[in-house]
Amino acid sequence: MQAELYTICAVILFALGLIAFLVRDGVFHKVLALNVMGIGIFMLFLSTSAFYPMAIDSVTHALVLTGIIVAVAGTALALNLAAQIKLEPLSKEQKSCDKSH
Amino acid sequence: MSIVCFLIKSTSVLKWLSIVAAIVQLLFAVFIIVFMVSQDGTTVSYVIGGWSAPLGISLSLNAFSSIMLVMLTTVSLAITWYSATYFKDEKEAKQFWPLSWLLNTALCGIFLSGDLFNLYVMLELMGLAGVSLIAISKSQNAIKAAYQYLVIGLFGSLLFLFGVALIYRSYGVLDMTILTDVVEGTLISQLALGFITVGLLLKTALYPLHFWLPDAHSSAPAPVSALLSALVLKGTFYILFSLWFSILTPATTFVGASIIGALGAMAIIWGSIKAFTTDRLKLLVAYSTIAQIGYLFLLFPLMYKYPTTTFGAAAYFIVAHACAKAAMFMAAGNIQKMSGHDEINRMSGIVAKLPISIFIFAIAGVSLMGLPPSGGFIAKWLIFNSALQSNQWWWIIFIVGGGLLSSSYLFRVLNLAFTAPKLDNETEVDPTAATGLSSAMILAVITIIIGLNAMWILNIIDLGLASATFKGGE
Amino acid sequence: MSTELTFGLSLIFDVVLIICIVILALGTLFNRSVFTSIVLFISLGLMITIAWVRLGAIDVAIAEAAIGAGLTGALLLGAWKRFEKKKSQLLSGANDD
Amino acid sequence: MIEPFSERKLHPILVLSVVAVVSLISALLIYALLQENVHNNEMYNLVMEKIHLTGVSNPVTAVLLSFRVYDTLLEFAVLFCVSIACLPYLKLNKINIQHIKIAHSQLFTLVKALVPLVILLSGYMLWVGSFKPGGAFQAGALLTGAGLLLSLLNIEFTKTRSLFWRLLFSLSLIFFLIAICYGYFATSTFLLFPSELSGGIILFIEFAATLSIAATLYLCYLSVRGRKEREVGDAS
Repeated sequence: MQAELYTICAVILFALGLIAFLVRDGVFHKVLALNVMGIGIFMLFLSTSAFYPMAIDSVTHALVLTGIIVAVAGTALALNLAAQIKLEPLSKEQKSCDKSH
Repeated sequence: MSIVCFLIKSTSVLKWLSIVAAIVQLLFAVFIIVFMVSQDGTTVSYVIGGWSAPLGISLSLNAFSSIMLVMLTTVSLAITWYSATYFKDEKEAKQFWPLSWLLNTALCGIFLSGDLFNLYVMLELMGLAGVSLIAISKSQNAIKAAYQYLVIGLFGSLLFLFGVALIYRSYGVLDMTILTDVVEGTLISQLALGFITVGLLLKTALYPLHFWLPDAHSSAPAPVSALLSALVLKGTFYILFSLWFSILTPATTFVGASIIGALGAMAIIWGSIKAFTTDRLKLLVAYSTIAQIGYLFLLFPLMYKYPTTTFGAAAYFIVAHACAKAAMFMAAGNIQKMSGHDEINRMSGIVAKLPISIFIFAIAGVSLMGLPPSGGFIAKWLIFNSALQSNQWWWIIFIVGGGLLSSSYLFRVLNLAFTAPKLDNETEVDPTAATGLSSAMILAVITIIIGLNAMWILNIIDLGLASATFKGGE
Repeated sequence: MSTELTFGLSLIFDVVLIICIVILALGTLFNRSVFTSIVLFISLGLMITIAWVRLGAIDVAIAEAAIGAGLTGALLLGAWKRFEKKKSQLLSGANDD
Repeated sequence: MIEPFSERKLHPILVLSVVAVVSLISALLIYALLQENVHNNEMYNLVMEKIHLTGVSNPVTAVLLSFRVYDTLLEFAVLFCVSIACLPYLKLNKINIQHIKIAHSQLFTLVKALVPLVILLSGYMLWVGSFKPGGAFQAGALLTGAGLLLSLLNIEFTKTRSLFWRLLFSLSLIFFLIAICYGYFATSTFLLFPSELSGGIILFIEFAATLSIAATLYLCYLSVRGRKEREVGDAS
């Protein structure tokens, strides 16, 4: 029962990340959406091994650990590149618009 | 075997070391293909660390992947040679060498890998190395393109990983050889294949998902564009192709394959038109990549119905396109470096100043158009053949139409290059910026050679086919 | 009786945890303010850590707490701060980057 | 082109259709997932059968550094790649430690107490990884945490471009290669370590991996955050 619950949660998280990735545009929300998608995938892996609570499969744990490190590496590179992009003065109105929210 | 060879190089920085290493790698790949032929093309697997398949990771090598390896090493040797003269800036060069070797490692790993999760890690490595390579020039355009490529790439590989997670959940194995035997055509496998396919199509830039490619490929330095366009896209295509037609075959459907084929056809038309209307040389080459990728996906429905010929066509097309496209990007890079711009309209009469670049561009163009003496001709002929044999004649329209369109946009450039320059927009050429084109020349010649000696590759493919049984088809 | 009770209690705990996670994810992703999103993401990471413990993956839980919530959060906050600074410079007309 | 710093105004119908399609697919997924059987956990038995050969008793570490060591090796390659990519963006600022001590004396004492503790904890994590939950990744992340604490005080390790740091980034790969070469000569199999020594070798690799992970992630943080304001008051 527990494993099924987490499976559903995993799919929901993945779907939320997917929607957010497609709909939202800013760097931070894109990166966050990717991270939430990643969490969904990891949860799917781990809930798989939770189907046998007495004999937990540690291969998935290793896979998820690898996945987490790779995800952090990707996030770091994305933020790094985004930080190098200069803001264009043209979009000033937009920026002030954003700030007022 | 070759892993030992390509691991060591990831930290090597000096360019001469790189060139020597590339030659060694090529020798290894040739050795592998000779070994492959001696084995009559059966799939060979190598168990890493002595832990056999479901627990450990194994490498697997078949006829297709050995051809890919030889192609990879040949093209990367040429690109290595070229970039040794391309990068004048010390800082850029320092970054370029380790990153390009990491990219090379990832590609070798993709062609050799026999494990799904391992493929994911390779994909990420390839993506991140590619992104960093685009960004090494540090111009705003390059960084923006790199950012976009990174986000798309991460998204694509996450979709791939989701598919892998679904497969692991149902079958409990990640090793592809074992998976081939246990996989069934259930809803889960189909959904998993769907996620994997969308993710990889995004990375291979098939028509509606191609939007990131022109920016990424045209704003990178020329050797990097050559690497990305000639090799990286082939890496993801290789994964997709082998998943569809030898591993997850029970989950595939003809409808799905036809949709992909139709998208491929759209890509041919759209990419060619875009290439015709663009005014930058490197953008033109990038759009032509989109069109050529379309051909590869056109093969999916054909492969489904009639695998024997189509398989050879796919391998042949990949090799021909990789050589031609790498040569083309190198030539375009040389033109850009020496004349300081790559605007097509200002290129009139450039043939008098840069005869070799234009000559290479022309030969590579001949191969892309599919004119007789080149590898591209044989590849298109093979596609043509399998379209006829599988009774799907309608794809032929796109093959012929695409060939015509590509000749129109390539002749546009050549036409301008050969006409006499007008006085007001004559291009100044800076001879000090010349880059070593000998390797591009060699690649261009290779495209002709493989056109004349087509049997060589086809024989290896046939060996592979004789031992492998395809589950697709009727 | 008591095993049933613990089973029921742990089930309720799981359900509550999952609802929390989903709500936090919603808040993280569909929020106008970047800062709020990042903070919510960090707390999402902590919730996920508990979930990993529930799923029997202690190793992953430790890594998630340190990397997923801590480091990613620090990276995001650092980048956000820099972005805000740039934005305010741009708005005030200073151009010294 | 994806614009990183502005939101597109999407048409609500488009947004709704995206939501509808994704929720349809996920509903299908949930249905399929709940209906279908999960695999027959064969992997667990295999791990348990072979674990005594690896020299460690924590199954996760055994999988990471013995059974699927190839993945781990490539993962370090990924980190190495990121560190190469981030290096040129690094801009460092030199801060007078004495000055900070006066300005933030409470924070300074706190950090002074915490940092050695965190470093100690990460060492413990590394060591404990071979038989209890823990290991190189967790230890590396903790060590990075120590670095972040220090950077709160503007104490940063300068001269990041020097050879020492480059060596640190590639340390995990180098140690890996040494271990591979040794293992190859000892067992004549690629990436297999002789079983009586493999516990030691795994610890050896993990030690290097911890340092590399910590260095890479710390570098990422510094380069993402960029240069700080000169005024110390801005530090918090």
